[in-house]
Amino acid sequence: MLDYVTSYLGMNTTPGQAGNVFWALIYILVVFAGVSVAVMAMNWLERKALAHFQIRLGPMRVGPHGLLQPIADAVKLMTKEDIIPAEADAFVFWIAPLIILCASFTVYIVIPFGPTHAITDLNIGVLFMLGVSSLSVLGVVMAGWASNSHYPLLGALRSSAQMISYEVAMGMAVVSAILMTSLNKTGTGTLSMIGIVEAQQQQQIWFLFKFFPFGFIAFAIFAIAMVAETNRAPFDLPEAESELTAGFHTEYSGLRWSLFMLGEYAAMIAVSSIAVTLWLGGWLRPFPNTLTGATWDLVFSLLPGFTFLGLALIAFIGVIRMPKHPYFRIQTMGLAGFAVVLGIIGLVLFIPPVRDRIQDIFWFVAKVAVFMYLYIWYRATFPRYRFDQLMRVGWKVLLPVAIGVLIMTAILGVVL
Amino acid sequence: MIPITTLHYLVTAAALFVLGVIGVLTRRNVVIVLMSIELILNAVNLNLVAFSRIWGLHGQVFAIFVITDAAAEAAVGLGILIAFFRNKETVNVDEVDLLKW
Amino acid sequence: MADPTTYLSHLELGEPDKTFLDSSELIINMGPQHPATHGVLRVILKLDGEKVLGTECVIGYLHRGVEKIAEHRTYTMFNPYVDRMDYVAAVSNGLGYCEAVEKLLNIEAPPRAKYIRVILTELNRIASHQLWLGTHALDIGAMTPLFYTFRDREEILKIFEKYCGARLTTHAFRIGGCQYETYEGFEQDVKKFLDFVPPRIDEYEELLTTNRIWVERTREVGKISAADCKALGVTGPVLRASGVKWDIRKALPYANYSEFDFDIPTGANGDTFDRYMVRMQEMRQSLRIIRQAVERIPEGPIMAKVPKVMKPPVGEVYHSIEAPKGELGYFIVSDGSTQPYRVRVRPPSFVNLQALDIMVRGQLVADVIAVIGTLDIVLGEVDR
Amino acid sequence: MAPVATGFFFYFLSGLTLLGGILVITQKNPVHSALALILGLLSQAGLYLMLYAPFVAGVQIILYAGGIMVLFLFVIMLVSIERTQREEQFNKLWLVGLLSAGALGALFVLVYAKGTGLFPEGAAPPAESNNTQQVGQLLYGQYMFSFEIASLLLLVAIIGAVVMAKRRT
Repeated sequence: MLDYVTSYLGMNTTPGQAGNVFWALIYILVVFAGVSVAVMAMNWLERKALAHFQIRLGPMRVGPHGLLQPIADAVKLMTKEDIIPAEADAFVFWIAPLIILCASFTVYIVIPFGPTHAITDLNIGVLFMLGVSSLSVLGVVMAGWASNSHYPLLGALRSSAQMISYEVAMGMAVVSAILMTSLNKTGTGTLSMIGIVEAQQQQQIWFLFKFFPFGFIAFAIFAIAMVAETNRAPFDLPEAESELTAGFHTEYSGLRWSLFMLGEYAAMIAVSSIAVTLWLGGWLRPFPNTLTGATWDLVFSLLPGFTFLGLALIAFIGVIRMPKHPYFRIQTMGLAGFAVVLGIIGLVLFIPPVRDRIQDIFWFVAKVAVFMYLYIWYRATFPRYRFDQLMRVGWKVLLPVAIGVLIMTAILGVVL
Repeated sequence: MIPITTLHYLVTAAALFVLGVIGVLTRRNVVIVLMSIELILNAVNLNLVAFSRIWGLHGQVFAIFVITDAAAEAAVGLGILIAFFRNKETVNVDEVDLLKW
Repeated sequence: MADPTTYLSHLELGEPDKTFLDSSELIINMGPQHPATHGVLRVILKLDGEKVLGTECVIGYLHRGVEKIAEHRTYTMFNPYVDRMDYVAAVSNGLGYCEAVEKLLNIEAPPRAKYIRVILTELNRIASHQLWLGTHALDIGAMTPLFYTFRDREEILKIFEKYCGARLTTHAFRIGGCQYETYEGFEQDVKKFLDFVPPRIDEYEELLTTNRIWVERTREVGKISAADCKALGVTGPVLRASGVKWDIRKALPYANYSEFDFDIPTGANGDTFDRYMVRMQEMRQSLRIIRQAVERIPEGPIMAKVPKVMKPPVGEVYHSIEAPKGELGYFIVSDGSTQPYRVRVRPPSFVNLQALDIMVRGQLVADVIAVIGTLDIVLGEVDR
Repeated sequence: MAPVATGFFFYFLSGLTLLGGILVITQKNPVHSALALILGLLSQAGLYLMLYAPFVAGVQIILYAGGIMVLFLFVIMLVSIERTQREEQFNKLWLVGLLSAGALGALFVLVYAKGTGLFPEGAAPPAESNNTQQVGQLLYGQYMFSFEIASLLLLVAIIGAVVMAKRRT
């Protein structure tokens, strides 16, 4: 068994490419579990960060600093009565959240967390991811239609129109990044997600800074379009609480509703991962070219461990600041235990073999986390667009700019 | 198990084609007729791609053209459908018996 | 409940734009349980796609018969009830009622009481506008201002609580003056608040005034002309945003507003953005008034000589004040007994709500929300 | 990478494709038909992947399932379906239709039975790793003219659809 594991660890390809079904299955399970946990963490983080933006405390009751709140929520949602409206089309109503969920989770097949840390590497990776993530529109449309109610129908029409519109600008921005991958000696680009990151490694530049400012503009267009694509503030008008109560999932409750939420957050993480892969160098650590040498490699490879130790430190400070009241004893102990776990993870990350294999994932996740924070930040800052304004931004601003950037990238690629 | 040959794919495509033809000929709802046409186009695509495994990539290129064509056909067909529905409040093909409106 | 279409049948609705399907008219019940109708307002919308063809407000879900109750209560007993109408601006309601009865009894509150009244009323105006701003911004999708405004409104409510023991339905004033002398440190508290709040108002403006999305969502939305405002009897910030310089504090001064120096902010376009700006400036003007009042507050009695049993002479009186939402008028008919013969309230929210239909016709569903927010209605006052 | 468990996946996916096709033509509710069609299209994309045509598979998912079918669903929602569901679903030609379809099927059977030699097996499958590049080179090289015509066709379709759906005043 151990031999099998170590023999695999020496491999330098993804399990999907190697045709290794067993390891692919393990990867799928790990990614599925990891994303689910990330969604829960994101849920807690969003409520916490948003609360602090808004001079509130956020969840504080369930577990220390509300750390167990997502679990409590999940249990609550699972035990709620499962309501299907009498007039609804039961089958479509039932399948719509599953479609959204499947669409947003299938994207993870091609997302590379590291040079070998991907379930598989399709040579149409980007196309696959765009296509699969566009399937969630179907789920939205069906949820709205199946509810057989006005608000969901309006929400679904809005939502699908919005997602389709922004997909166009998104696709254009992606194409300009793919064009950049072809700027090598052979002149052939790639659609493979791993290939795109390797192209950035070869060209020694993140595509964000390539042909400055064009790479950056394309990235910005993608970053805006992906917020619209995932129906988040300030483009959250399909779910506009004050207008359409909850948009296409107004009639959903309990577990089905939580599936929508799971799908939404998973899609947020997925599109952020795509942005990171295409423009921010994927798993590459910062400054892989300028700060080279064994020393810098060591410094950067130690950072994951230090990050977790830092988190453990924060948790310990939280323990110290806990009220010294008997009521809080269990909470204090729990937080201390959490801090210890974080600390142990941090220490484990210092072990050289673990360190080497884990730091790609660490940098990737760190970059994605920045996007997750941006999502929360947007939500705390911006009012909501109106539908016609949203369409105008999508078609009359983002799309022409994206096409312009694409043409400029092509010209610069030929000239330079 | 018998190895999967091109013929297997062709049989699937043929069955799909026949299903599409049945749909086009027997259904009254225009939307479903249009969907049956999509089935037929897909059967053709499957054939083209299956042959491309033997004869080179030209089949795949043609499949892409067929998909383009399907998109155009769907857009125009559904446009006509909406115009028709607006005037006659029905989506049944056999009520499309006037050459004007 | 009757078919919603019957409500709309008497309205002259615009024809649907027949560029798409004929059958695209959609009738939607917005409310009474809806997150953005500020309580229990029910708006029946007739939509063509997302375009609003017509609206019909259904009110009365919060009707408690306040005016009828007045006929069975003595003048003094009725005083707390008025707080329950516009519960966001309870102090203003109390001021209007007390002054109306004082007019009927032909007595006048002593100067110190008038100063206290002005300070509390203006504080209440700021609180009301803060609550309006928070909920309005939330309707348009900006979550954060809500919490900022509630944080700062808390300071005002603390002053109220220290003064009269209640935070929302204060019952701060009595007929003939005020019941309570100001507490120890009242002036310091108010002065501290005066220094504390201007940067906070700047903070709200920082979040919204220059925010592109906010400006796009509010400019040219829910426009109403000055002529329409006058025709419908719309008052308050809505009227002023349309460019009419009408403020009862200046036009028909009551209490001792004539002694203070302040401006009446007006807008030009009468759109939602102008109403927003007018209210923001009104908060600053209120601060000016409070500052002057706190500096000049005289010593002396706080209660005029009022008979133990109030039996106003036979007659009628109409007295109106500038409440945060517009002209709040009390029409009281006395038959010489201890109870009013009839009390009629002219609630600003109710009158302003009429403008909703004019303001949203031809606009989008999202604008209905913005307009309901910008009208600043309180259903307790609309339904009474 | 060679496909694993080819037999299983072929029968599974083509079974799903045909199931989708059958459901499309038998369902009463057009939305259910559209759902079935989506199922068929997606499993067909899987078949394309097994045929070493990943690019076509991607286009199938993004254009067919993500684009065309959303259009279909939109239109189904816009035209009211309650009435059409209660009506007779099949027209009077169903016997003729079945017969001609049967004849067509018989023709297929005949051709495939006789013409097995037309489909030689064992030809080397095209390299999958640069499938996209090769398709692209064909599209922008040999089939340049057809490609432009296709884009013109799409343009005409856009204009046509808009003109059709817009009410003549």
